[in-house]
Amino acid sequence: IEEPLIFETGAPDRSGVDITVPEGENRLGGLERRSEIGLPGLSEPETVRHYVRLSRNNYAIDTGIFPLGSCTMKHNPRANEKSARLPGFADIHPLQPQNTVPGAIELMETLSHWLLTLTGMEAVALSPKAGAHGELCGMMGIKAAHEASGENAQRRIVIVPDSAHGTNPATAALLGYEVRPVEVREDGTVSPDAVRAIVGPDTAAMMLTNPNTCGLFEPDIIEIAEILHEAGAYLYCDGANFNAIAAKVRPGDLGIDAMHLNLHKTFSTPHGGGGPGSGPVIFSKAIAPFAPLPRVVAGQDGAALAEFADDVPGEQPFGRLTAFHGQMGMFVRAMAYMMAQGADGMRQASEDAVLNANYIRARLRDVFSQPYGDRICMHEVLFDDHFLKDTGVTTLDLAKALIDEGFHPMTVYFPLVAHGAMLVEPTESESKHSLDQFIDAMRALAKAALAGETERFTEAPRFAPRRRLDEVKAARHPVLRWEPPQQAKAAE
Amino acid sequence: IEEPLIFETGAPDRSGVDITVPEGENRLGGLERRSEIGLPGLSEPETVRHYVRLSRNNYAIDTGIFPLGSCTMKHNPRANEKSARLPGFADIHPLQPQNTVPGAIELMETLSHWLLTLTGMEAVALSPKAGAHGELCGMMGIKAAHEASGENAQRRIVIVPDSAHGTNPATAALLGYEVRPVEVREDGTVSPDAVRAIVGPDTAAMMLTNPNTCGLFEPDIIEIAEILHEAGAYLYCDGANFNAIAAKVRPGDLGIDAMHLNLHKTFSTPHGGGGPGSGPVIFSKAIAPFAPLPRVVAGQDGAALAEFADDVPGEQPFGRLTAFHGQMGMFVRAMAYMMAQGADGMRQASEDAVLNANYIRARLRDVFSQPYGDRICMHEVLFDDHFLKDTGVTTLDLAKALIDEGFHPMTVYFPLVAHGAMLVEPTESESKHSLDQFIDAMRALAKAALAGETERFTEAPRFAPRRRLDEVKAARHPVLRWEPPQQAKAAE
Amino acid sequence: MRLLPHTDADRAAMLAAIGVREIDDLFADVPEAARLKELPDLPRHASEIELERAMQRMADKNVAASSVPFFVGCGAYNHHVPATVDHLIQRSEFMTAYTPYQPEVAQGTLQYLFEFQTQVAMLTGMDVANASMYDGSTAASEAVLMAQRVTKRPKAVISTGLHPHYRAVIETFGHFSEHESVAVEDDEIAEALDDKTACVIVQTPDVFGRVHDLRKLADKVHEAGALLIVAVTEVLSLGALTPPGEMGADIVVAEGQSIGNGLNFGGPYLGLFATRQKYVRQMPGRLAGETTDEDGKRGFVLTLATREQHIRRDRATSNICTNSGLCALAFTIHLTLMGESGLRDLALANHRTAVALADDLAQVSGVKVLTDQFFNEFTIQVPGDGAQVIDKLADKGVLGGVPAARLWPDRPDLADRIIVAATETTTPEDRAAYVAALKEVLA
Amino acid sequence: MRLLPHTDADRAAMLAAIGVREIDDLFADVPEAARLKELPDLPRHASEIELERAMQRMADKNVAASSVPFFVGCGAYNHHVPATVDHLIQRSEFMTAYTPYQPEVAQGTLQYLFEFQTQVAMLTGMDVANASMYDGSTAASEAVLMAQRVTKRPKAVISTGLHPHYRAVIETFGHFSEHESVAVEDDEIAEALDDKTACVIVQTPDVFGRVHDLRKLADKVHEAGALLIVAVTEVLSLGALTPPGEMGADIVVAEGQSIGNGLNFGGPYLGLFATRQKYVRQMPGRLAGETTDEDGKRGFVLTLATREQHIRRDRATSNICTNSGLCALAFTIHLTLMGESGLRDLALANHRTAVALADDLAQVSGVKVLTDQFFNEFTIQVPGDGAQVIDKLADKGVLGGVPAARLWPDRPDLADRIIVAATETTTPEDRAAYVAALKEVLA
Repeated sequence: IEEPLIFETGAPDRSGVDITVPEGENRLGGLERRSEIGLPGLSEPETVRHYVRLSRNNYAIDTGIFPLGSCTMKHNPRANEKSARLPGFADIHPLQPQNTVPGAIELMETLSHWLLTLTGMEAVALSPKAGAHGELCGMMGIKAAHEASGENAQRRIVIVPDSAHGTNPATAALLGYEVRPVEVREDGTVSPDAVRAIVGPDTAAMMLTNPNTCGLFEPDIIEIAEILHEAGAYLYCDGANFNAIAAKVRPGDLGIDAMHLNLHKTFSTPHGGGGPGSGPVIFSKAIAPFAPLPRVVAGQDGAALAEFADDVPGEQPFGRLTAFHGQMGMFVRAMAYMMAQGADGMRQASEDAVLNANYIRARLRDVFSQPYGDRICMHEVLFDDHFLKDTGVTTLDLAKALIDEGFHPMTVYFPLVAHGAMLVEPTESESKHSLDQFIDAMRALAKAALAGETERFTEAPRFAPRRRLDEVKAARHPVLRWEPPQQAKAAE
Repeated sequence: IEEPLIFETGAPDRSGVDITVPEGENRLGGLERRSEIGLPGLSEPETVRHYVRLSRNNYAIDTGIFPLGSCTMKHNPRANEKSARLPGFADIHPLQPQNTVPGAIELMETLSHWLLTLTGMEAVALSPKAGAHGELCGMMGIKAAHEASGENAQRRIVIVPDSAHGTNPATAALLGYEVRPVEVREDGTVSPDAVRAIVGPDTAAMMLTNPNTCGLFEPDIIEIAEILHEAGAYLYCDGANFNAIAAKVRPGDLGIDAMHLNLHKTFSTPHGGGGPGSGPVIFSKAIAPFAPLPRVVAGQDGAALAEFADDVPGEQPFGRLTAFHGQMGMFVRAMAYMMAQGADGMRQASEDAVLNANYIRARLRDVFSQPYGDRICMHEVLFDDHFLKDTGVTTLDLAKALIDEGFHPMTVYFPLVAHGAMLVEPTESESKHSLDQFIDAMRALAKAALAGETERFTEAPRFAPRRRLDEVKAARHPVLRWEPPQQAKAAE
Repeated sequence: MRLLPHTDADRAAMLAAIGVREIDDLFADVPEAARLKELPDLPRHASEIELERAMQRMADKNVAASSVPFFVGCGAYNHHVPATVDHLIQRSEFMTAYTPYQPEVAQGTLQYLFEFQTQVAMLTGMDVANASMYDGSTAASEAVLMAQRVTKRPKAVISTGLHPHYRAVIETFGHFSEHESVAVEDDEIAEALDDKTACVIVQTPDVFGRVHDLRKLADKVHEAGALLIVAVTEVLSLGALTPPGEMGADIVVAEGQSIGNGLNFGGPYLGLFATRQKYVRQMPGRLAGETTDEDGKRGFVLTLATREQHIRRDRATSNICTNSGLCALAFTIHLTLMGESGLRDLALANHRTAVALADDLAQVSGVKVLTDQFFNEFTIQVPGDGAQVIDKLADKGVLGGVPAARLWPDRPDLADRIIVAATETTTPEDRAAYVAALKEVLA
Repeated sequence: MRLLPHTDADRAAMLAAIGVREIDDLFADVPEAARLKELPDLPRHASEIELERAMQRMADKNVAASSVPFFVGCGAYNHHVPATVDHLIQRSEFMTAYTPYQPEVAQGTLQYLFEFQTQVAMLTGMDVANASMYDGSTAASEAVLMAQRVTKRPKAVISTGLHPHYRAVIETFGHFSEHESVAVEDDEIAEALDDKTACVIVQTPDVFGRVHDLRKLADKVHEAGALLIVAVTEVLSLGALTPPGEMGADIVVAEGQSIGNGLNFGGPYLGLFATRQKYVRQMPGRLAGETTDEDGKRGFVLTLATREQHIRRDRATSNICTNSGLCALAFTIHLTLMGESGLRDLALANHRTAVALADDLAQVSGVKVLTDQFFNEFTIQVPGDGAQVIDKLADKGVLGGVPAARLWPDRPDLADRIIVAATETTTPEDRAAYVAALKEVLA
């Protein structure tokens, strides 16, 4: 049975809530809503069934592996959800007096301590609402530092390797910077010489991902950081891949000046079908004084939240990134995850994440091609479509065929530096049994492709809630909302 | 991907829990377990995925209608679940001092009050753990009354109509009674004359379901009760179908002496794939003094739980049916449901339940045959397989074909009084939209059967997690547990 | 009203389709005199906020186990349930599913029941287990009825170490089903055996906490042609103790609440029932079994239904038609999470904590620990009335155990006994609080 | 460790398959000097009991809104969320799903986003809405950036009635993206308009609770060639008030927390963003759109991705690559449950309760209610320092609102103001408690 839209089954006079409306007068200044809103109502049983049925059309971590490179999708412990729902965290207001929420501030302080200890950095801004927001925050901190030193006007360039996430250039552009790409060398990493060649007094910063989007640790990152610092520029690190190195390597030891951490990736707060995320940013000593507000600071009676510049004398906070204090719900979940894992568990998790990626590499290397040769990788392994040449099967076809085998596709066509890229990140959550199932499916598909079973790919997916969807049509004639039948007709 | 058994992927040294074991000595009297248990362990991520995947092979109310006659499957409000999980209910021990649990006793007292008001009866036993347990309880009460009057030895017969649930004769037999069937008359109900013909000084009781299992209200129940009472016997009523009449008719006004109520049906506590249920029993004045312990009684400082005969002076409680006080978790849920619905909501629910069944009847009557003619029914409607004659399609085939249409089958081959019975109970939770979908599927199937599309039925289900399963094989060579491979081999 | 989907327009359209004028036309079979003219004298429907307030108000009056130092046991235990368990059992497809009579769309339920049965069999050391029963006490009573069917003998010999509620349930069922039962001290069991004896039922650890080696007893029972039924009210003990199956039990019944299930003021709980292969067709309750479908794929079904009431009616092995499905699911999920190593760790943590508590309490002047060998529960003797001590402790915010008088009001010889339990949730601070409060109460 | 599936045997087998000796061989690319030899100085892994205790300990130190008479608002509101909502958003397939980039296996997410977009458009009275943003404040800032893209003008005129946090966010983004912004009183907006003005941003009900008729302003803004951005921090007000879309707004941004989402100490929240059809390709954020699959069946995809960073990189409309998916789900479920009639009832219940509260507080000697026309929030003037009054009320167990000094520490002229909110959760007893406590504090 196909599940209709709520607008197709709901009725305005049906409701899944019972509300008692008190008697009394209205003081709405003559602005009472007079028009129909048009909202459909469903009873409680209908509502539950609608969303349960919709949900069953989704793939999720709880139903299978997400071998998604660069988008760490790991298990989400339910103890985290339970903690986040404690009334003492879930049911407190951001503007109630601070002395009525000391436990909340303590949790933020504890989280800050853990993040700084794990990264070896100087300061942390908890408020960014997601990774991209964190990038903005980090780059704003860098720009603020240049403003403070009076060099902002001259430093207009941000160096971004061509393997970077799209958010990196978008972030730099949003801040008015010019993006200057740097090509990766043959082994998939950035060479210090290439950086040295383009860095100059006009350079504000370089944005680097490490481990990079090819799944490789940038071996020369310390030297690159030195080159930048010597030129008066800063190194921003995209922290999307911190899952490979947490409790193994500290970004602070690599010369990084600012880096965001995705709580919804590395620290296991649920992805939620696209959010909410949380992207705290850590700063080096050079940038720390410019970190935005609010911020947890040591106070006389324990920690306090500094909300205005007067609360942090001697520092130059660059402003505010969002209303209130950040994603408390994610802070609790991330903290619960970190406490559950501990230093030992997080280190083991990084090791297992890297182990899993290399195991997939080792068991697929005889069939799948790798753009930079068969070499050790970090927590994700990159394949390209070289081995599919002349089969008539594309990377996208292979991804869709994987759906028919019961798996979510890997990340495809990213990073752009590899042709027909397939980036696979299993994470430490996957058992050997699960990895073997995935590997077997991948091998079977590769063999089918090479054996010329083209239809199995071009026709895929056949066993999903939908066959391939027409994205071109959707973009060319965007239908972004439901319209009542007569209006829809009139609009045609 | 097929989901393996936990024994096939688990390992004894893997665990999804972390336990801190204190140092210290053991005092187990030399009875330490020395053998391997053989239990497999899964990590937390594997465990979650295993059970989520298993669950997806189930049909449930939240995924679709359960048109199951005689097994009221209605919507389960989540507010009930939330209430049942309040620590003040979920996290209290049945043997902690009563003055540390006054709110729990208050809830039981409130529930008793609502049940007695709804039914117009004299006393209630909350402790029965399910409907069948409630039947035992009710019949024990009746037997206890006969014992008290000295007539037990002579009253060995329990009259049970042939349309009754199987639990009825099983219950009577368990208590040492001889079961005497009474045939239903042509209109599907019990005639007073038939009862009069077999009732006598050897009759202990009659067990009647009302509305009966044909979905009909027994129109002569008051007269039947009088016949029984005149003969010194009692009337037990199977309360499985109370959903048709709650807040419309009071069993106490019909002459009933004992009746169980299925909290998990009428009052919406979840069915849970087969339990836990809860089957409180209500008693008439004649049986009330024999109601079992524990029981909520009025005390000096509010209500109290009477646990021993000394706590209820002047009464003759017949004993104890279970450890502790009954299904508190279900009491809370049922109470939450009743408070949410209120007297008005429960009455409307009964009306809507009856309306829905009759709507299905009205929209299927031109195609489906009815054993007792087309007449109004209560909350469920009974069809038979007369209309399938010579099609080669059986009631079972039709049920399995319904699975392929996305619906759970109706109850089939019950009651036994109708040939190839199909008993359909939609409940009040179903919207008209949902009923229409079900009706359309039923009509389409009937037409296909009459059009000779036999394969669509005999091959069904084709779109379920499994095709038809071999139940004969399962019963003939029962495999009731997993065995390690070598043992399994040795056993062959 | 939020639970009812129909609008008035829907109702009118449906009445028209049926061909009646008003809803009461559909209630025509109900005798006029019996139709309620007015609503029952109960409140009208409430909003969810009102409902939550009413529930919260009642709940707040109760002292939750996790909110105080807590030592109450005797058949129900305060254990930690991982968040994963409660999340998973609330999956719509588990919680709102029906009994798996249509196996093709109930493989989720059937597979976990099959796994559950296997785990229970392993844990008890028996061959087979059923898909669960209402609770430990009713399982015990069903075990006695089963032994009577197997042996065709009428008498049950009950150990006085059996939880008195369990005994009461067996006696109630025995009385009404016209069987016999006799309760005797453990050392008199052998004498009580005769050719009318269907079974002996004993508990270990018993209601006082004592652990028992049952091997010799089993031999005697078997010599007498009877069955040995072993009841376990703290299922977690099977992670640390020799299982009844290795000591000669013919039927093992247990309360499974300790694994995966909360205290819930006594219910819902989870009856475990395991026996020897040869008795399987006499076993009550539901059973999931393995089979294959038309395509030859492995699948699971409810099986041996010919024992059951809906087929066999008055010749059924029991009238039961429910199991504790969702509680069994919680049990099997928690046990799967733990696995062999986690279960053993958890059992040992319980035992060690109880040993430490016993040693603590033994230091309190006037208190005597009566149980030498136990799992996570033991009996102490206090100067004076145990029930009063417990009440005074409760006033001080310590729930110190079950006074024997709560279970045996007719046994003055036990009036100074308290049965005390500790679990993995008991902290050193909890133990210290108990000692301090007990000293004050006894001072 | 419970979150990690590998046994040591697994690890050994996998290392062997890879062909390395030990795990650190896989970290060979990390400069030797940067490899941590020891574990970070943080605690080791904890059991779930330990974790829960630590969390509970911190949580218990905070005063939960539902535990006291509660009147705090200013952009986040204490509403009741039906149990159904939280249950459904925790469905594994919603909560643990990825961004729906693979639409064939993400129809659940995509369909609810499409429904959500439609609901938001209806509610705001606009043509189209996106699939949500981080929160109201970042949505406001994105709206300003969008207006600057649309008009190719640099200046934003900000009403002083806009929540000061929102204004701060806009100013921060404006500063770093090298745009201009100016804050003016409402009656000076017309004067501030010039040919550099990209947009005017106003809030209704504004941060003090006042409701505004924006029709005349809209005309002036449009005459000046600028866009009118309307911010709504209490989305529930749209159930009772004329929507911005009917008053000439070009972009409506709102904080959606009030529907379906808890207070959460400020996050995660839900940014709503709606605009006119003609601006759709300049709109930031994700969009779900309808299309068909190869079999012609209706389905949904993320669309207009060419605006987005992962395609367009430095020419993207925004760097955003997250929405508030799960919060949007909670919103759309709650709004679906309510429907037209439930939403209107809930809005009215809020308003009537706030009116009653205003009348109650006006009776307190020395207190002046400054807001005549409001939805569920208004401003009072107290004798003396508002922040001190709030602190003293808190000591008495009443959280009485937001002192203006909390938002404008640099505005001594507002020091005696308190912004007070009421919702459907406010009982008559709560109102009475506020009045009583306030009298004592001011006495």
